[in-house]
This record gives sequence, C-alpha cells and structure tokens, in this order.
Amino acid sequence: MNIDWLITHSPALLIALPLLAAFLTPIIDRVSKKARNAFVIAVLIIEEIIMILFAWDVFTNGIHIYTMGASNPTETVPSQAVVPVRIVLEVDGMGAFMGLISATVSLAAGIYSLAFIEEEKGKGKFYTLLLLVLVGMVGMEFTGDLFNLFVFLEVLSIACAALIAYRSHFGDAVEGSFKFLIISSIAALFVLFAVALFYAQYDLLNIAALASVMQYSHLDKIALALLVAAFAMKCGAVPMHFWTPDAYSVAPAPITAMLVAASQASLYALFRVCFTLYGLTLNLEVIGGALIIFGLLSMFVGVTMAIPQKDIKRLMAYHAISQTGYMLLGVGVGLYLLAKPEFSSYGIKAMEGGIFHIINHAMYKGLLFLTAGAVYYRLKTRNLNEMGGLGHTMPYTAIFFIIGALAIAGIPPFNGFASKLLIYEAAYKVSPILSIIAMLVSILTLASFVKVFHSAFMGPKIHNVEEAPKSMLVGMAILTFVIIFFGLFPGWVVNHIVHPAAQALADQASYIQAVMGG
Amino acid sequence: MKKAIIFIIFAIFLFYTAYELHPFGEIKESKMDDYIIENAQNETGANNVVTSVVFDYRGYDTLGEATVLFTAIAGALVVLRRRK
Amino acid sequence: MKEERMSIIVTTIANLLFPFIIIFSFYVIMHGHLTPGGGFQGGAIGASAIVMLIVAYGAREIRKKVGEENLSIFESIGGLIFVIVGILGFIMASTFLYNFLVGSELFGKIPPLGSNPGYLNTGGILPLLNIAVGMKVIGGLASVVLVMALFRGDKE
Amino acid sequence: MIYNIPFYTVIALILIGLYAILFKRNLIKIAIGVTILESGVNLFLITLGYRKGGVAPIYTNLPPSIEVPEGMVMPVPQALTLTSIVIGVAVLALILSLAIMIYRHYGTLDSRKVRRLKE
Repeated sequence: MNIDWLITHSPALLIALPLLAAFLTPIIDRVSKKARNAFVIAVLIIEEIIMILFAWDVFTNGIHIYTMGASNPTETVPSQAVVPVRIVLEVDGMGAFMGLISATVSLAAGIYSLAFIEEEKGKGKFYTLLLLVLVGMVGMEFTGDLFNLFVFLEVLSIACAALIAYRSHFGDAVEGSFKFLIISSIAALFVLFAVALFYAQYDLLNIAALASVMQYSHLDKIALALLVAAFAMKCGAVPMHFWTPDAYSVAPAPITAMLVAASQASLYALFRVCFTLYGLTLNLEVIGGALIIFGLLSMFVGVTMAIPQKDIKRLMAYHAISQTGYMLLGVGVGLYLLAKPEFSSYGIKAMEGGIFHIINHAMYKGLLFLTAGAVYYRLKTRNLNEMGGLGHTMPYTAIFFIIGALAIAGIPPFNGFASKLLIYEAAYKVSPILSIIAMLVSILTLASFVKVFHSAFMGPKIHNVEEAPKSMLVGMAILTFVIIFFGLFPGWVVNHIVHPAAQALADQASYIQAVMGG
Repeated sequence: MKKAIIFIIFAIFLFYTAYELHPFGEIKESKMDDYIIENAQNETGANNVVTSVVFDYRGYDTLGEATVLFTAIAGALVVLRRRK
Repeated sequence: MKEERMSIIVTTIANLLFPFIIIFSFYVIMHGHLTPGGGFQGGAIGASAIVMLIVAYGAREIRKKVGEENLSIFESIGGLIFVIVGILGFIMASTFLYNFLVGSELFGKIPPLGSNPGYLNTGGILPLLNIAVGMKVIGGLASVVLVMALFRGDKE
Repeated sequence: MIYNIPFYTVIALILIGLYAILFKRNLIKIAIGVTILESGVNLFLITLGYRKGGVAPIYTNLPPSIEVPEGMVMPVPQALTLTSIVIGVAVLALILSLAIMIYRHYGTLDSRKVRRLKE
C-alpha cells in the first residue's frame, strides 16, 4: 500500500471510490443520519486528496494509462492482437485538470449541502446522487474509449436530471428537469450513433486507436457534426442554450454549482473530440473559426439576456452561457492560430487562456451560485426586487459575493482577470474586433453584477435574517480560497497546471503513442 | 418552421449515411471482434462470447450501465418521494 | 378507498406462478455465461414476477410486505458486490475488474475449446457479476414499478 | 441499394422518433419518441455487426460445420446494445416519473399548457 501503487491504480480508484460510496450511502442512511453525512464528506475529502496527488503526477510525468481487466495496467494491446480490445482509461494533463475541477466543486457542494437541504426528506438519496454526479464527471474525463464516454455521459445527465428535480414539490423544478433530460438523452443518442459510425468503418472504439486510422471520410464528417452538435447541446453554448436557464435556476444551489462543472465535462468532451480524435486530419481554420463564432454568439446572447432578469439564479445562468463563450473563444482562437506556423506560440497562449478560464469559471460561478443559494435559504425567494439590505445581516455572504462578482468581471487581482487577459492578447492577433467585443461583454457583466449587488445587499435593512449556517460558509470559503490563490499566483498556476493541460490537448501524437506504442 | 428545417436536414444526412455505409452483411474491418471470438473461451472460460464481452472485455461499461440503472431508480424514488 | 386486490382466481394463479418465474429467472442468470441471457435479462424476468404480484394484490399490500426501501437496499447490495469484485481484481491480481478467478476452484475451470455442451463451473468472475447485476435489476425495476403504482394513492 | 434495406429501415425508425420528439405536444408521446429513437440506434448497431450467414457467438452446442470466426456475427455490437438497452430503460423510468410529477402539478400533459417557464 505505498504511494506508487496508489498512483498506478488511481484512475480506477478515483472512479470506484465514489461509486462504492454511492452504493453504501443508502445502507448507512438506514443506520444513522449523522454517520451518513460524515461518511459522504470523508469520501469527498479523500477523493480530493488522491486527485491532487494523481494530477500532480500526471502534470510532471505525463500520460497515465490504465487498461481495465488486463493482466498489466499498461498492456493496452494484447500480445496477439493488433488493436486495443479492452477499455483503456487514459488520463493526460487535460483530463487530470478537469478531474481537479470536478473533485473541488463536489467537495464544496457536498459540505454546503449539509445545511442547505436540512429540511428536505430523502437526504440519503440526495447524497447518493451527488456522488454519482462526481462519478459521471470523473468517468467522462478519464476515459479513453468512445462508448465508455457515452455511458458516463448518461450517468452524469441522469444524476443531474434527478437532482434538478430534487425539490419536486415545485412544478418548475420538474419541468426544468424534464427539458434537461430530453435534451440530454437526444444528445447521448447522437453520440451513440456517431460511435456506431466509427465502429462500422474501423471496428474500433478506442479514441487513440481511432485517431491513428482516421481517414476523414464523408461518414467521419457526419460523425463529427453529430458529436459536436451533441456536446454543444450539453455544454450550453448558443444556439442550443435554451435549457440552461431553466435547469440552473430551479436546481438546489449546490447542484447548480455542480451543473456548471458538469457542463464543463461536456465541453472537455467537445475539445477531446476536436483535438484528439480528429486533430491533424481536421481543417483547423474552419473548425477554429466555427468555435470563435459560437463563442462570440454565446458571449453576446448570454450577457444581453442576463441584464433584464429579475430572478437572481436565472441571471447567473445567462452569465454562465456568456462565460462558456469565453472558453470557446479562447480555444477557437488557439486552433485558428495553431494552423498558422508564425503565430503558433500565440495559439498555445490562447488555449491556455481558454483552459484557465474553465477552472476559473467553475470556481467563481460555483461561488456565485452558492451565495445565491445562501440568500434563498434565508429569504425563500429568488426575486431581486424582494431582496435588499442583506449586507447588514449577512456580511460573510456579501463578501463572498463581491469576490465572485469581481472575479467574473475580470477585475485584478482576481483569477478571472488573468485568464481573460490571455484571451484578449491572443484574440487581438486574429482581429482587434474580437478583443473589443470580449472586453465589452466583460463590462456588461460587471454592470449586471453591480446591479445585483446593489439590489440584494445594499440599502436599508429590510429583512431580519441571520447569517448563513456554518457549513454553507465553509463550502463557499473553499471556492473563495481557490479564487484568491489563483488570482495572486496566476504565473505559477499557468506554468504548472494550465500549460501541461493545454500542451496535452494540442499534442495528439503522444496521446496516440501512449496507447498504440511505437 | 425552424423544427421542420432541422428535421429535413437530419433526414437528408441520415439517409446519406445509410447510402455511404458498407453493403449489409459484408463487414469491412473485423480485427477486434475476430480476436475476441477466437480468444474469449481461453481467456475468460465462458462459452457465451457476448457475455464475456459484456462482463470481461467491456466489464467497465457494464459497471457504468449498472450505475445508470441505479442512478435512474434513485432519481425516480427521489422525484416520487412522499413529503409528510 | 377502492379495493385494489383482484379476484381470488387471479391471486391464486399468481401465487402458483411466482416460484416458477423466480426459478426461471435464476436459471437465466446462472447460465448467462453459457446460453443467451444473463444478469439483466434474468433480473427483468424476476422483477416481472414481483410486478405480477403488484398487479394481483395491489401496490399497498405489497408495500406492507416488502417495502420499496428494502428493494432499493437489495439493489445497493448488488451494486456493492459488483464494485467489490472489481476492486478485488486489483488487490488480488493486477487491474480493476481483472478476471482473477480463472484457473481457481470457484468457477475457474476452462472449458474445452470450440463447441462443447457447456459447464456451469466456468467463467471466472462472470457468474458472480451476473448475480450482482441480477440482484440490482430485480431490486431496481421492482422498486420503481412499486413506487409508480403507489403514487396514485399518495394524493388523497 | 436493395441489399441495404435494413439500414434504410433503421434510419426511418430514427426519423420517426425524432419526428415525435420535435412535433408532438404530449409529454408521454415525447417519451415514446425518445424510446423509438433509441431502439432505432440500437438496431443500427446490431445491423452493423451482422455477417452474412453468421450464427450467434456462443460455443455451447455449436454445430461443427460453423467456421470460427467467419461464421459468427460480431459480438461487440451485441454487448454495446445490451448496455444501451439498459440505459434506455433507466432514462425511460426517470422520464416517466417526471411526467407523473408534471401531471400531478398541472393536471395536464400538454407541453403548451405546462410551460410556465419562459421560452
């Protein structure tokens, strides 16, 4: 039981541990409620620790391979076969990076939930589903097999749908969940159809093996279109964004924070398909241009729809769409510039910006949703017009909200500034107009959050409420700590965490080599 | 109207897919499946090759599948739970 | 409150058929590695036996006797067995879900290659996983049907 | 062309499912549409794995005249289909329980009357 053994088996362990816990939770729930809470939190903390150790190892030593059920974890291709037969887990820098986000957000959401869902019945099932969301995210991020990606996409979307409808005594919660579930199952079936097309042509399911034989035939192009449409639907980019505000606004606050991370897992799958599966055979400028256009549309539509909203969580949900636009813009600019050799250093920089923005977004948007949840917990309303003067009675929540709002608007010294600066710089190389639009959207975001802060926290004291419970404050503090840390040391973070992730995404050859050898 | 256009685009794409595919029953590539058929009995000791794929070669998918079922049923119990 | 229970003919036939359906379900589960079938199919058959009782006796009576919580615990145990067998794969041998029972006493026999009449004591971890999935499916499908059937009565 | 009829049939099935999802207003009909779409995709996988004249890949009492592996159909698509059928059952169970809940709140399954949310 030494550290090497742990690192070798951690790709499987990181999925098996929350899964085991999810199966155990209903049984422990029968025995004691306190034990169940302690058990869930302990599992989430252990998961986070193993994830940090493992991610650090991936960032320093490169890709990890784990073949399920083989006699040796690294034996991807059996001795008599020429192609991978078993399911291979393949974790590169990008996968480990996304895993870190998932584990951190889940930990914060888990601790926050302790107080938040106090009054509901069926809490055992709530924690089971929360662990299963984590399983789905990590499973999607670690897998190296297309069909397996589909399976964990379904785990993720079903668990999310069930949690969105958790407060099923509100009609709109059930409706939002229904919409989400229908969209997700259609998206998942598109993915399955694309998998079938690959299977028909190459008799392969492994991503790396498929990438090594990809011919970019007509069928491959159709499969690409289906996969991009499916994952764009799931990550909530314009024009398939209509489910996001409905689902985000009705879910319990900790679940909304996890939904942000879950939609980023879909974004990761989108990038994985574009970069690794198609990679070199792809026409980089066209797909980069398409991502830029999607990104700009998402940014603009999201922020303009957000400004008139009265519901605090709907408003934040529209901002989530607009921030997804930044990530697409960053990575799209990266792809576009990578196609031109003279700008390729800027290309990597733009991708770093987009990828850094993913983790930043998960942290500050998660924090903002959690503060909105704290306000809802005390006031039982999401309407901004009924709030006011909360700064007097809920000072910690107000501080957390300010930090989150400044980070989302890209004000130094918070983390949003660092990633947005990287995107502005690189987008300027493509066209100055892109940078100007991006900055404009930032300013509108700031304006919108100033409005929210003013109407919720400023003004005379109207409501006689207490500060949010301790466990909720701890959950918010975890995310705030990460935001401030990333804001104070952006250089260190970019060099040690973001750069390996961007490099891994751009480097298709070593991803293939890790599985196929030679 | 928008929906009708989406639907027609899909119909064209999908029928084109069927047109492009290999003739029914004549498989182009079968490296992975041939390996499995030939070695399944030896490696897993099961006569039913499909079962050995489901539980051994792709056992991890089956774990995921069982998880999906568990998730959906937990979800249904949560959604329809009594509130008293 | 309307009487949910059906006539005595239906309940008697259901009582008579129940053991046969359950035995058939066990047969399909246990022979999953030899003949068409397996954990899911056998589990669905077993769940249909419980659904038949729900139809015959009404959901409330079955709920009193079995309870959807117990069925859901049964399902969790099935899932636990699956994950534990998987984890044993890398504790006892090399990787997660490694078929570590091939060659051992329990289900470890390797059948003669090619066509053969089929031996039950083969397949390594496959029969174990079949049982686990079977438990899961019986518990899961029965509990979800029970909850859906009960729901009508919840409104009052 | 005529030999590819199974593929065209499957595509037609998928399109029927999509049609139900896009144009039908009743939530139960939408759920049926999802199921039909999913059956179409499952059948697509199965048809892809068919080898002319192949038998099921099971060695128990296999007739001796069958050649291995050419005489057997592909096992992997069948396994994938098995997995995706179970996933379909799971999705359907959740969709139906959500539909039950919606009916309880609004007394209707018509999506035009249900949409209290914007858009």
